[in-house]
Amino acid sequence: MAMPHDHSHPQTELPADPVLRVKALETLLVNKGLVDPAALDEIIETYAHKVGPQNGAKVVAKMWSDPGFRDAMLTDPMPVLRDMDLYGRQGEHMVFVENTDTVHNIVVCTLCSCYPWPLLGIPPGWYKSDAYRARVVREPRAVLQEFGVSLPEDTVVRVWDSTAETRYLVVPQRPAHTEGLSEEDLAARVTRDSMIGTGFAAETV
Amino acid sequence: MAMPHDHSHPQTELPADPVLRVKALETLLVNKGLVDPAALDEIIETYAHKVGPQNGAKVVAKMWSDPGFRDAMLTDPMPVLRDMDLYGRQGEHMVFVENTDTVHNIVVCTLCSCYPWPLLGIPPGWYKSDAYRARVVREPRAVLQEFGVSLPEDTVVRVWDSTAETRYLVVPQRPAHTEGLSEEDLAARVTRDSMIGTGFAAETV
Amino acid sequence: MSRVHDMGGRFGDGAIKGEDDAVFAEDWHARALALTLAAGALGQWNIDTSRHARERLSPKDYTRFSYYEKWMGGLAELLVETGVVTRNELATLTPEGVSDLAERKLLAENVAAALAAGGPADRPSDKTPDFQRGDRVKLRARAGNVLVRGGHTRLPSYAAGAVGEIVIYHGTHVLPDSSAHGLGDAAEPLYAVAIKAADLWDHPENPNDEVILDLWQSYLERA
Amino acid sequence: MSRVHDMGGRFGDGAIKGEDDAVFAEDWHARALALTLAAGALGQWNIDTSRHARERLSPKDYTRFSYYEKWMGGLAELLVETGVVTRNELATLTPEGVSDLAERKLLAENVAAALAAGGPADRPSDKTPDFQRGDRVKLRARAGNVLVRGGHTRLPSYAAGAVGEIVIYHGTHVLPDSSAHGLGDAAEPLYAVAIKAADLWDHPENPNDEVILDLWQSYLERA
Repeated sequence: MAMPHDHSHPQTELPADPVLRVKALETLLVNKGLVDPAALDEIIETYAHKVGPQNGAKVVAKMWSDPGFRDAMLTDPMPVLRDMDLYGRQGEHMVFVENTDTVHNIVVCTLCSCYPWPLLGIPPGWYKSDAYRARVVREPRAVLQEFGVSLPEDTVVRVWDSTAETRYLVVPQRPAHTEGLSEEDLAARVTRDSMIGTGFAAETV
Repeated sequence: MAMPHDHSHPQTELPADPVLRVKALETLLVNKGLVDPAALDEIIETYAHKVGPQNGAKVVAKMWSDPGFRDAMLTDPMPVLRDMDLYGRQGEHMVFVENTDTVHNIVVCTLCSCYPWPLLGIPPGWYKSDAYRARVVREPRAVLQEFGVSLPEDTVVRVWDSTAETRYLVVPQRPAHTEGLSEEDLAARVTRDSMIGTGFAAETV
Repeated sequence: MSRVHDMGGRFGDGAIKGEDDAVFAEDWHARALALTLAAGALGQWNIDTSRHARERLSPKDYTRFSYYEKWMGGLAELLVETGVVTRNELATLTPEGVSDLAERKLLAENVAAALAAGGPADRPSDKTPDFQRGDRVKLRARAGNVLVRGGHTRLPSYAAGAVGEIVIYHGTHVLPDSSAHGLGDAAEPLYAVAIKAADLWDHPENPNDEVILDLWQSYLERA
Repeated sequence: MSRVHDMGGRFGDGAIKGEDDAVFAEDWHARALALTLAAGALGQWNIDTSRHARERLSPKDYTRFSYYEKWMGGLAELLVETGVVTRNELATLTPEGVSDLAERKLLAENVAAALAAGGPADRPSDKTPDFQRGDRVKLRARAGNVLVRGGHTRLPSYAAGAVGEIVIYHGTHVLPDSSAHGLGDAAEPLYAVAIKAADLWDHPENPNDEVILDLWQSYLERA
């Protein structure tokens, strides 16, 4: 009864503690001349501090403020995003989906963890959790309740499962009483969760 | 973000070590007057030493030897099994499926671990394993190879997935050169695995 | 898949461990089995309820637990849900008195009779068989419980939506989808249905090989 | 389900842990992400290969691992399979010399440009779109790879066999089922397909709610 079906997995060779496992792999790859530790620092710096939901918020605020820009983002966003330096890895094919009085959009990747990195950065832990991936396609309203979001029964919930390289970003509804605000002030209302669809834009700052 | 979806599980209250977990549950139930430790000993004694594949082997050997008995077992086995004191829990609805030159049968329970207890006892570990449950319906021939069993391409493999309370027992082919043997000697050729379908009856004892 | 126990056809599980050939590899395995049977004899749940209790373990627990750990997890679940044991008793392992069910305790001298008595699943039913041997049937498209959200069912996902042929009529049997949830036996015709490997898998080992499942009439429609 | 990563619609997972809101809850999470991107920059695999490497973790590992443990598991798999690192090097953590790929090492000064360059998945194709917005389509009955047994696919099981409506045509994109296995880009038309909750689930919260998936033309037939 030998004959393994799948081969045994290389990762089983590595230390059990994940901290040591990462360190071991890094050290090996650095010693083989394949990885520059400074490049790792630079990647981390990029996603820890430079690229994050503030990028998406800027786009959403501009869509709220500028009808021509909004039309462009809804019809052919990639040239504009390139111009704004918001193109890049995991954001090569953006689609903006607008919430309205009758439609609420929410984004997931049930098969892994696809997410629009150039606009939202790296996804939070819960977005990558089994519970979110398993449940939100089947019971989005129950999931939204856990995020404190209640929707009217006659609002249609659209759950976008990111199964290809297309990345979806939710354009939340503009909060009331924000007519006079600058794009910068509006952007402060656009939370990360509102662009995933698990929240609304903030009524107050 | 409270509102648990499924309630948290009572079993999480119990000790992490399974040995202690079983002991803790037993002690609690005994102290509540719900379980008799001597009854547990009796159940274990029954399945450790009294009820096992020797029961099924006796039936198979008789089917090989007695055409009338074979017909009864293939058409309406339960009255006969009751007469033989081979009726009981997890064997209330037996179906005997015969291997032939053109058909090889094999039994699994993909959803849990259903198995004909009165005739085969408690299933071995591998029968209850994820690997057996997941694979044998999709690639029975690869699984059989792991058990050292090769079948001709033109033999049809029938995998019986025990999804109801019906329990299947494979009647292996009678080995060659066993014409003169007594039922008792024949029974010694009938291995447990041959009645699950992951083996043949023994050519020699 | 409805839940993670529904693993037929799954890829990635590796070789079957032939060395795991024992009935009871550890003493506590036997004890866990016996304890489950003795607790079941109190009559507070049926086999469908108890299967569902094990299936409701979280996917993480179901996947990491050894076989009899699942049984213990399911048993703890059932004991608390049926009120046989309170959650506090389970947490403290201190009984709050003798149970009202104590008179139903399975005694050693009754074990042999209890195991021999069995628990047949066939029941009279006013549902008559719609199909007969040789009929082509299509299985329900989704492996889910239509009575109870997230409920128990015995239709494996790998076969959902497939077309097969009735090979045995078993009579009328308790419907687990109902019985597991206290909704009654709801007995109905049960059939063995043979499905060609070519109709189940993208890459069958041999297209003429078959999987045969026992399926209730309400899982089936004429193909 | 083809593999255990394909968990959409699964029951039993419990509440979503709102407290797990961090991008990098631990320093090593960030390091694991960066190491995976830097190793990917060596050009020895593509995004489909790397997704499949994570999916091929055993069900037990996939289920028990935290997110970035899966990434590390997948990375170790890829490094050995592509020969970038030998199994012995991995086991001993001792390099057998500098790699021939060292000249492709991603340098710190090139990180920004590499991330900004992205890796678009649209490709020219001689396959023309068979469907247009508003067309009703039926999804492939099984969520499996028809090219490679046990191979990668992006059709989730929960949607297999369902009927939906084309809502967006995305152009022609790399087919992951081919690309993950070194069989070429095999680009073909890609669509967003909306499926009513009532057509996916036995007990939808609201029958008019929808799930929208991106699906390749070969996953679809006219309904």
